[in-house]
Amino acid sequence: MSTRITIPIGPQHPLLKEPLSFMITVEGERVVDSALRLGYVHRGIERLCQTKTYVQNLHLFERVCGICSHVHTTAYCQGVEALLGLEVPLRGLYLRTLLCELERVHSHLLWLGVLGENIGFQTIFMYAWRDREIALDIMEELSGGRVTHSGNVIGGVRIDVGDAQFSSIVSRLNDLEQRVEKLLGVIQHERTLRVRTQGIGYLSPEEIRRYCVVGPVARASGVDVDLRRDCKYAAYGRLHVNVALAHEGDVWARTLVRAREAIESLRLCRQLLVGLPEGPTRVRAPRRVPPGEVVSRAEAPRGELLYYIRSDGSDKPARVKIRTPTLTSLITVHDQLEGVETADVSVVLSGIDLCIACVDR
Amino acid sequence: MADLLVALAKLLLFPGFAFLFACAMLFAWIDRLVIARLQGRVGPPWFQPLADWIKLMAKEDILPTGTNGWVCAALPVLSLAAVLTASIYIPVGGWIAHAFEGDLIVVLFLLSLPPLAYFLGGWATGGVYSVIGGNRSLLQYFSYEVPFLMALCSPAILSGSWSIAEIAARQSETIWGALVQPLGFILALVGLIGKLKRAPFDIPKAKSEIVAGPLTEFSGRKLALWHLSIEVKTVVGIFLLVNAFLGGSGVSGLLPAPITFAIKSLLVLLILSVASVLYARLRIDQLANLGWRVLAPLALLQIAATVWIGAT
Amino acid sequence: MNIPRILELLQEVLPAARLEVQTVPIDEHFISLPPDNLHAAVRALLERSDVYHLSTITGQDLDGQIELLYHFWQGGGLTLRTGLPRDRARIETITDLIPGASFYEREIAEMLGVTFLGHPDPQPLFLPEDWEGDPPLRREFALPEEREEGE
Amino acid sequence: MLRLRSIVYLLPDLVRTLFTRRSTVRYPFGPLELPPYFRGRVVVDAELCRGCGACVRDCPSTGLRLRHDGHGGFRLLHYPDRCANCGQCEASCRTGAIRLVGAYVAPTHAREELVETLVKGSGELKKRGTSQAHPST
Repeated sequence: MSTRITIPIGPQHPLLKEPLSFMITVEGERVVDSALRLGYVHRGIERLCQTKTYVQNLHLFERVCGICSHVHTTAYCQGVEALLGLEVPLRGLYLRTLLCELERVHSHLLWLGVLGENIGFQTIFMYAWRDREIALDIMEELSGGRVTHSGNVIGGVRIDVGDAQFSSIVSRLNDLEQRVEKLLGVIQHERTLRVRTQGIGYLSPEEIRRYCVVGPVARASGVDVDLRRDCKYAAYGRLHVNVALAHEGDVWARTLVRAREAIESLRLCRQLLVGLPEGPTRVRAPRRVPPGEVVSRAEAPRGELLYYIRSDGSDKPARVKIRTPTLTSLITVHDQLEGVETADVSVVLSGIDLCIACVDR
Repeated sequence: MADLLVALAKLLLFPGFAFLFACAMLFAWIDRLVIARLQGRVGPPWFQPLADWIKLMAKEDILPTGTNGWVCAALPVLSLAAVLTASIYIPVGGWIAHAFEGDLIVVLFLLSLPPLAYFLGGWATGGVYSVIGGNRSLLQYFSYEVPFLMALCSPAILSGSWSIAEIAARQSETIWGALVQPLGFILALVGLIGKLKRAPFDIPKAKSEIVAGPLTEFSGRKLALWHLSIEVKTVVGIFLLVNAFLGGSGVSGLLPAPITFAIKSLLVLLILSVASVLYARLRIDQLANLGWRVLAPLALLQIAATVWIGAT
Repeated sequence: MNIPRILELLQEVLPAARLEVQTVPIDEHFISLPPDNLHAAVRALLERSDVYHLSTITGQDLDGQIELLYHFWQGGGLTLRTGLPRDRARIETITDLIPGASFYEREIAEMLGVTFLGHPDPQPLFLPEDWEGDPPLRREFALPEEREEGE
Repeated sequence: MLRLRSIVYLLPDLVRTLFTRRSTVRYPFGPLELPPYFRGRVVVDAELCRGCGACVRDCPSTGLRLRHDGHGGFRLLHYPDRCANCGQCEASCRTGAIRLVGAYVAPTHAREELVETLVKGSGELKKRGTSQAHPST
C-alpha cells in the first residue's frame, strides 16, 4: 500500500495531555514524515513577567509548568539571589533541594504512568500514579499545595520540617522506595512492556550532542550530563549524586533511567532530611534588584532548565528568558519518528516526556 | 399460537435479548470492578454500565457529513443481531433453546460477522482514525480467527459431535475439555480476547494511537448499539467457551445447573479481566506474529494430538 | 571550562575583534562579538574546543539594538553576546553547525523579528500563522491593559 | 523459568493489591482528607488587619483589592475566581492577619459571590495602623 494518509495528532488527542499538534504522514502503518506545531498553550510569560514585581513573578514562574513547578522557582530564585548577592541559609538550601528531589520522584512516576497509559498498560498507570500520591502527600504536607508548592521565596524557603514530621516522612519515603523498586522490576522484566518499548525511538550519543538534548533522554543514550553533579547548585554540592545512565538509547532505556533516578532521588531525600542543618530557613530580600544579568541553571526532572534574568535596577525584571528542557527533546522527535509504526508514535512521544506548557511558556 | 408465543419469549426474554442484556450489563460491571480492584481502585457501582448505556442512548446522534446514515445505522444492528442469533444455539444453564448437529459451525460463523461489521463501520464513516482502525481490525481478525476456530474444533473432534449441547453433555459425563486439552483451552481464550478486542489485543481501538478506531465517528444511539453488541458478544463468547471446554452446566444433581454454569462463566470472565490488566497492548505486527508463528502451529499440534487420542 | 583558553582561541579566529570576558554570578562568562563573526566563533568552539552544548539563544530588545545571547555550557557557562540593529536585524544561522539551534532561532525570529539567513525551516513555531502586528517581545508591542475588576 | 515468570510478571502484585486498602475514595460520597497546611480559602482576622495593602501589592493574580472611602475607612476585597491560592498574601502580611485555611472554595453560579469583602475597617483602625509606623504603599 503506497497511499499516504496524514494523521493529525493533536491539538486534541487522547495521547496528549496538553495541546500540541503533530501532523504525521503515514504510508500503510509506517510513518514517513511529521510536522510539529507549538504554541497552543503559549501564555506569553516572558513578556508578562516584565510587568510584575520580582515577588509576584515567583508565582508566575511556578505556573510555567504543572509538573516541575518547584524547580522553576528554584532556578529563578537562585538567579535573583545571585544578583542581590544574598547568601541563603543552609537549612533553606536543604529544604529547597528536598522539594526538588520529591518533585523529581513525582514527575518520573507521573511520566511512567503516562507511558503505561500510552502503550495500553493500564495497570502500570494506576500503580505508578498510586505510588506517586505518596510523594505528593509529603509535598502537600510540607507546603500546602500538591504541585504548586509556593515553597521558594527569594532568599530561602517558606516551608520547614518539624521533628514530628521527620520520622513520618522518612518512613513513607522508605515505603515509596520499595514501591518504585517494584515498578523498576516491572520495567526490567515484564515482557509486553519491553516488547513495546525496546528499540523504539533510538537516539545515538552523536545525535544527542548535535541536537543539544538534555536530561534523562540524553542519559539514556549514554551522555553523562547532570547539572546536580556538574553545577552543584542549591545543596547538591554537599550531596553525592549517582547519575543513572543507560546506553541503549531507546524508550526502554529512558524508562529505566527515570525509574533509577527516582530511586536515587529518594535516597537523596533521606540524606537531606538526616543531614538537615539547624538555623533559619530564609533571609529577607530587598524588593529592588541592582542592575545586572545572570544565567541560572538547574536540573529539572526533564533536564537542564535555564533562566536568564536581566535587571535594570527596578523592582521588575527587564527580561527573563526561560529555556525548558522539553524543547530540546522535541527537536529530535522528527528524527525519532521516521520509519516507526503508527502504533509506536505514542511510545516515541511519551518517551521524551512531553511537557507542552513548559515548552510554550 | 402458543408456539409463536414460546418462540417470541425465547427470542425476547430467555435466552434471548432481555436475558443477554442483563448478563451483558452484569458482566461488564463485574469486569470493571475486578479490574478496578486489581489496580487498587474502588471501582464503579453496579448500575454504572447500565447508566452509561442509557446516557449514550439519550445523547445526540451525530455523523460526519457525506456518510450514509442508513449504512451506519444498519452496521451496529447487524452486529448485534448476529450475536443474538448465535446465542440461541448456545445452551445456558442446562436450558437448550435450539440444537442441531453442526450448530457449532453456525455459531462460529455468526460470531465472525461482527468484526466485519466493525471493519465496515470504520470505512463507512471514513475518518482517518476510523479507516486505520478498520484496517487493523481486519488484520487482527486474520490473526486470531484461525487459531480460535482450530482450538474449538478439537473438543468437537474429541466428542465426535458438532453440536454445542452435545459436546457439553459429553464432557460433563466424562471429563472437561479444558483438562484433556489445556492447550486448546488457552488458545481459545487468547482467540476470544482477540475476538472481543479486549486488552491486550485492543489494537483496533487503541486510544492513545487512533482515538477509538472504527467507532471514533459514531455517537449516541449507534454507539450505544455498538457497545451493547460488543458486551453481548463477550457474554456469548464466554458461554461458548464454558460449553465447549468446561462441560457446560455440569452433571445434574451436584449443584443446580444454572449455578454451576454461572460459576464457570464468571471464572472465564475473571481470566479475561486478569489478562487485560496483566499486559501492555501489543502492536498489530506483533499480534500477527503471535497469531501465525505461535498460536496457529500450536492449534495444529492440538488438533493432531486430538485426532491421535481419538484414534487410539 | 577553561575560559582563558577559549578567549585565546576566539581571538585567534577573529583577529580583528577586541574580545573581553565579563564574568557574572553563577559561573557564567560573557564574550561580546560583532554579529558577522558569530558563525565563525561558534564553528571554532565546536571544532577546536570541547564546547558543544548550546543551552539556548536569548533574544532581547535593548535600547537601540536587538541583543542575542548564545548560551553554551560545558562544566561552566559561556555566553556569546552580539547586537543587531533594530531596523535591520539579520544574522547568519548556526543551524548548519548545531541543528539543535533550530527551534531557538525560530522562536527569536517570530518573537523579535530577527531574520536568520539560511535557516532551513523559517516558519513560526509558537505564534499562529495569521499573527498580525509587531513581534511580541519588541518594545513596540503593547500589552493589553490589565483587566479591572467588575464590581 | 525467568522467561515464564516474565509472561505473568505482574500477577503476584495484582493479587497483593486485591487484598490491600483501595487507594481511591468514592468522591464526593466519601470523605476527603486535607493536610493541616492546606492552602485553601483566604481568611482575614479583622482585628489584626490595618489596611496597609502589602497583600494587594504582592498578589500576583490581582485577586485582592483595597478600597478606601476617603475618611480613613477601607474595605479589603477578595476575588476567589482570580485567586491562585499561592499564599503570597499570607507571606506578605506584616501583622499575620491573613491566613489560607484548609477549606475548599466552592464553585458558584452567582456573580455576587465572586467578590468577597474580607475586612471592613473603620477610620480608627486605619489610624491605629499608621501610628504603629508602617505602611509603605
